[in-house]
Amino acid sequence: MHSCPHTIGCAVGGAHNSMNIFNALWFAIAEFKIGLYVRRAMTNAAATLLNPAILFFVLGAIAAFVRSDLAIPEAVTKGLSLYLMASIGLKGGVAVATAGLTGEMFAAGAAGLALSLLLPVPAFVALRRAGLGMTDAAATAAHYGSVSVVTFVTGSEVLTGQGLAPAGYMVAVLALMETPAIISGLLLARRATSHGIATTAHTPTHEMLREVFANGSVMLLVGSFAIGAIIGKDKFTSIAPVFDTGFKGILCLFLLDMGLVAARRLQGARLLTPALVGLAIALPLVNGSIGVLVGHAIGLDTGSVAALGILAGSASYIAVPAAMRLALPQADPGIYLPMSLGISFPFNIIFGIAIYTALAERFAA
Amino acid sequence: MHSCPHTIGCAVGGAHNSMNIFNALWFAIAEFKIGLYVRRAMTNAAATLLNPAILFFVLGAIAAFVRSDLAIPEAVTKGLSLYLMASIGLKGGVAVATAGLTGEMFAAGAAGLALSLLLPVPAFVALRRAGLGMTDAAATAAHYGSVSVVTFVTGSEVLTGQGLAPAGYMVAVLALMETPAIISGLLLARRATSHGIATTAHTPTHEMLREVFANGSVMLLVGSFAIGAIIGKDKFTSIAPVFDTGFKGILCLFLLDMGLVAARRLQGARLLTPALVGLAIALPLVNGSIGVLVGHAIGLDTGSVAALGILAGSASYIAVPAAMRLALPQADPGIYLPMSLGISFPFNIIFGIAIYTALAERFAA
Amino acid sequence: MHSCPHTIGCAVGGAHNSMNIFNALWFAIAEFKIGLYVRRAMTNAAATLLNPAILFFVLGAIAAFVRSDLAIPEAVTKGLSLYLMASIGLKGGVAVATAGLTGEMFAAGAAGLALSLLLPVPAFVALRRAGLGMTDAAATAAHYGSVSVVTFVTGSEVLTGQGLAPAGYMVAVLALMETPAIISGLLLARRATSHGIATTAHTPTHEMLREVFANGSVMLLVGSFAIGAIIGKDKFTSIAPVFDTGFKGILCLFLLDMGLVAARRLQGARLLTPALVGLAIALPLVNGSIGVLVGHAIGLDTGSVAALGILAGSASYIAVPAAMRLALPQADPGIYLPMSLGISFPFNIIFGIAIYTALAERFAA
Amino acid sequence: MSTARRIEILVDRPLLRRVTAAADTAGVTNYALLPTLGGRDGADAWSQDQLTGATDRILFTTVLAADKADALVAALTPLLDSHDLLLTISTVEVVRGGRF
Amino acid sequence: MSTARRIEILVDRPLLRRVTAAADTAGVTNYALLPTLGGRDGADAWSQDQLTGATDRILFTTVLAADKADALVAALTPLLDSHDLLLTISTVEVVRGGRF
Amino acid sequence: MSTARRIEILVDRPLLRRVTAAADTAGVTNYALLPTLGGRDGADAWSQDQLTGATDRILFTTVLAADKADALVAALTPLLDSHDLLLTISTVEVVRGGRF
Ligand SMILES: Nc1ncnc2c1ncn2[C@@H]1O[C@H](COP(=O)(O)O)[C@@H](O)[C@H]1O
Ligand SMILES: Nc1ncnc2c1ncn2[C@@H]1O[C@H](COP(=O)(O)O)[C@@H](O)[C@H]1O
Ligand SMILES: Nc1ncnc2c1ncn2[C@@H]1O[C@H](COP(=O)(O)O)[C@@H](O)[C@H]1O
Ligand code: NA
Ligand code: NA
Ligand code: NA
Repeated sequence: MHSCPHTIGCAVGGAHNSMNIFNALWFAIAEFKIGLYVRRAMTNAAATLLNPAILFFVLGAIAAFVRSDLAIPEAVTKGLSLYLMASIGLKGGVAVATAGLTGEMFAAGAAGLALSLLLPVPAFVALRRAGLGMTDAAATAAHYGSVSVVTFVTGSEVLTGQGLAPAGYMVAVLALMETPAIISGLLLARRATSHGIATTAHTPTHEMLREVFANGSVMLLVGSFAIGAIIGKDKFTSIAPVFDTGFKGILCLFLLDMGLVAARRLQGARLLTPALVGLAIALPLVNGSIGVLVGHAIGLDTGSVAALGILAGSASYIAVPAAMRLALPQADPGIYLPMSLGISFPFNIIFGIAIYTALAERFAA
Repeated sequence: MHSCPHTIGCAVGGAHNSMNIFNALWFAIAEFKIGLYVRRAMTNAAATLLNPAILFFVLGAIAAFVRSDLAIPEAVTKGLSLYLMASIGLKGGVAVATAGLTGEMFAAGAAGLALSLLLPVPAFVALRRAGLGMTDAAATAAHYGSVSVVTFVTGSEVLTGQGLAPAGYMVAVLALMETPAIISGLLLARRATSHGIATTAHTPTHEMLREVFANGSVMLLVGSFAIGAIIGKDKFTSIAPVFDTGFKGILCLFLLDMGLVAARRLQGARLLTPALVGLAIALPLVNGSIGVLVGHAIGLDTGSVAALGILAGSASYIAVPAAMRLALPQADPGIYLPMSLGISFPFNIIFGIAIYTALAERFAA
Repeated sequence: MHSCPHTIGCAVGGAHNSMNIFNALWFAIAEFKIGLYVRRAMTNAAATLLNPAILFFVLGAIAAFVRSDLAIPEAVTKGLSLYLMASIGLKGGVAVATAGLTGEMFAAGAAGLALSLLLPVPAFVALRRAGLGMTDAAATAAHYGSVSVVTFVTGSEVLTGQGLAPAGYMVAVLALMETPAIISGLLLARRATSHGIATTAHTPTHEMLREVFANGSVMLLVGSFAIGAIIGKDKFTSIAPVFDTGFKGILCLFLLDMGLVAARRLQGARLLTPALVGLAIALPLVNGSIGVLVGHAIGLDTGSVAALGILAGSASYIAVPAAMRLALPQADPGIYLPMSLGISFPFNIIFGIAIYTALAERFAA
Repeated sequence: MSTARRIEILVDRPLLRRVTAAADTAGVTNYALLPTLGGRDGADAWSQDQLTGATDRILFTTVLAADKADALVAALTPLLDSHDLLLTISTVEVVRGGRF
Repeated sequence: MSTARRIEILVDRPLLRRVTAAADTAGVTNYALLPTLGGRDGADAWSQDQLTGATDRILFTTVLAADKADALVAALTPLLDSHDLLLTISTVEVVRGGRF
Repeated sequence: MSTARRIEILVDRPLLRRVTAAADTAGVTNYALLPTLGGRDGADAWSQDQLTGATDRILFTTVLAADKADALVAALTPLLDSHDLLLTISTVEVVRGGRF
């Protein structure tokens, strides 16, 4: 049973063929050792790895690496992801309806907004240092400012299993953090343009604004959150068998698919340098730690602090890639997708969640 | 929370841009005031609007109106609709197996058949008066004679929630009402043809008969009903977690999609005149009232009376549109789809169900 | 209610139009009478036919035979089949985690492997006698050595309902039996080639090996089995609502689709001779009996004996057809698919499961 | 290499059976059906529509010899007229054209 | 019969709205969108991708008169340049070409 | 504008890997795969078939320069023969054909 982390390690290792894997590992280990929370993170990681959903993720990754023909239809994947968003939206809304509006909630929202807007800036600088051009750096930085819904969902499951359920309003924070990073990314790219280095496509501004505000996943998260808040705990019971009881099982099937998707994305990657691989691990660690610090500073409960760390540490693969394809077509998806989806996403699922949680617990202690 | 009706009102209003919305509203309000059951209908409507499934419908409509890219894959939509049909079929059959065959059941079946065959006739006359050509009027009239499975399903949920669960055999009535209206519509169009005004396509009769009798949704409804009747209550328990416990949650996801579909159908509408918009509200109200009267006259229980009203008031968007596309290609889907799916369907979901129920309760009192 | 077997009989009969249906029936009846277990098989078959999942299978077949337009999207079908595999894999693994490793388990695995490798040989001889060419006979024989996941799943449900739940490790046996028959089929075809009669396509060996070992369904079955074994009974409870409670209902929807698929496959069949139709029934009966004998000989419990009979008697329609299309393109899918999917599969679902179970019980007595 | 005709028709799903029946009549036994996501047709937007089936369209496509192509066009003409469908023909080179 | 142009563009899903907007500008009111399963584009593999939407591509296809074809190409040129898209034109015969 | 070749092959899903491998061999790095819903091929009806995967077919399509087209045809010939596939070639005009 303890061979599982090893298995995924080998599998992932098998992928960045010609890349310097030691470099990547070095980054990971170096970061891993920082702080006193290593042991707790290890325990958390072991517990995480015995979570059936995570094991399905690992199974999907293995299947992709042995080039199995296992495949889940895109329509089913999309359907499952919509279900997950509706479900966490509803549950968050019901929780807020029960707890009422609190000052914490607005503080967390403001913090999330600020993180999404600002985190791309240091990421941009680091990515430039790692050798990316202006446009690629800006597009990739936007991914790291935004968030991954599935990382949050998986993190919530893990936290709840440890008695650290994050507050219901964290779903609203998730929705708030989805898109501001897109604006930051575009501003960074435009600043670059004005220096004559890159050109952004002439995407009409109203197109971009719709992309940002009427984004499907934001609408579904916010809408379900509102519905949950309207109907409250009592009326939720009638739909709870689907949206609550079934949640963990469905998450297993979805993470099986995400394992396939993430590993295949990594296999196709030809443009990743060791430095970029390192950053795809370092950025989550740094951003996640910042998220935990901020959450602690504004006085959230331990579960919510960990959740804010998970959000800050996660990288978007839904709202941002499509927006970048539209507005920054010169940015190469062969860079930002393997980094966010192929490396940072699995890193967060397998290690990151445990690390940010351990850090949050340490601050709480 | 009371802003919800307003929200959808604005959203729907936002759609028929250049159409005279006041005209439409006038129709609605005038009809709404008829009778003494207004207050009860209002209370019912408020209760309906706090139903999570209806709220998801509203969310879908809002997303479509702000031109969000929220989209549910067609394959998932279709899968969910098959699930809903199998589920109500099974539950109806199980109920009949428990209650046994009754005279009411046959009376309700005969009434449903007659309504489906005859309701297209006055609808045809009204649609002609509203300025439609022979073929368009016949095709549209057929939609209003037939029924909407989702309106029935939603209505059953709402009725059950109010302790007015319709009888199990109403599912069979639903299946019976799906297709006779197609025959009426074609006869109306052929009568027109013999006057030299329109030409129906030379669709082989056996093609049309299969369309009518081997229609997929009819087969699934009747087949599941038969299976439910065969297995009975005891054997149903083993599959109840999927077909019963999960029903309300799945309905939420399906109505989210129907909100998107209905609102997008309305957005694309360019051919609707104010008179047609008015009829898309008036026909459900008139047909629904007729359904309630007939159900009361043949002595059904209150829940079943309301259900027959809902069936008569609903307009098809499954069996009929495809049949019309085949047999009356000159009829413009740009008229009958926005009317049935874009206006009558949401009207029935949000107001109609509550109105027919209030009417049925008034008769019962 | 007793008209159901009749109904499907007529429906299936309606399909092989010009084929000699009496011939086929003769085979079935002759085999059916052999042994003393007829009465028990009849009782079992009646019980089977009142199973809602089987009734949905019959409904699907009827819909296909009346040429209804009822259709389930391919993506949904695929999604449901992945769910079923993950679910039986998990449940098998959990059962093994509870029961521990036993000698029986390895005996059953070895028996399954041997059956999958060897059963194609007599099948090949019989198919040659029935007039098939070398390549077609080899490809078809491979199908009968391999197994049908859905037949196993349905059989497990039926057995469990009769208090004869097969051992958890039978899922691993199922996975083991999926692909060895492919190798036997190719060897049989190659032997034919060396006699100058058929030519196999120059499929690279590593392609074939991946087809065999990294086959998607094998990976998912084995992977879920491993996950079930790792997490054990306690952690399974959190995902049991999806993977256990929901199983029977989902199986109904899937078998509805399989009824459509099987019947449509039979309708399209133009190459089946009466002898091939007879073999499509005789091969399951003979192989299933061999499976029961072997299971009894190695000392498995009654449920597992029946399950091994079901596995041996079933014919693949997942792993093998795709492999044959790749490696033996001269083999005609118009022969092996109607035989395995159109005849043997429904025969096993409706009669075979009951027969192998009765035989297993007789041996146990 | 040899040349052949490629014929394409964008057909409403409810009419598909009639198009394939016309292919049968014309002795055309090779064709492929491609799905569509949607599009526009004059004033109407249409879309993949598995729910109502009414506005779903399918691209019927076939590669065939010139004489068969003429037979197919002849068999389809009534349907093209009554249901207002568009049929396009182009010439393609075919590798392994022995079958034509 | 008459001849017409057939234009095809393989377009990233996020750009689809801009292509159909260009069609509107050019007065092109008939087109069909076909789904893709994936493919390769130089070094990058792309695939049907309903999840992120970023690497999904759609085949925009239209059959139209020669002058409309020129107008469409003109309306699309900025997008072809900025987003590096490929546009192909071929000539097809059209049955029931009265509309062209 | 310039001209290019458009090649299409309707390929059984189990063979797809071998077709894309042939494209690799021929140095063809741009192609798109389109799904099909089904069709007929002589006596056999085939259909979208995600379940067994055996009768599913995919339309491999590419737009490329004439010399690359010849290389691709050469690389595919063994497969066309052993698995009885049909390959069509047509000539198209390309806008932004700088890359050819
Ligand atoms: N390259 C192609 N492009 C479009 N359709 C094709 C192509 N190849 C085959 N088809 C279609 O698929 C049918 C069956 O193909 P085949 O079995 O290979 O002859 C052909 O008759 C065509 O209609
Ligand atoms: N055979 C065809 N091949 C490709 N596209 C087609 C074909 N027929 C129609 N279309 C597309 O579908 C649009 C609408 O077709 P229609 O409404 O029949 O004019 C046409 O403008 C084309 O873009
Ligand atoms: N108009 C088109 N029709 C068919 N296939 C196309 C078309 N445009 C692009 N493709 C295919 O998609 C591949 C990648 O396109 P691109 O990346 O734009 O060069 C091309 O090599 C073609 O195979
Ligand atoms: Na982030
Ligand atoms: Na009606
Ligand atoms: Na077997």
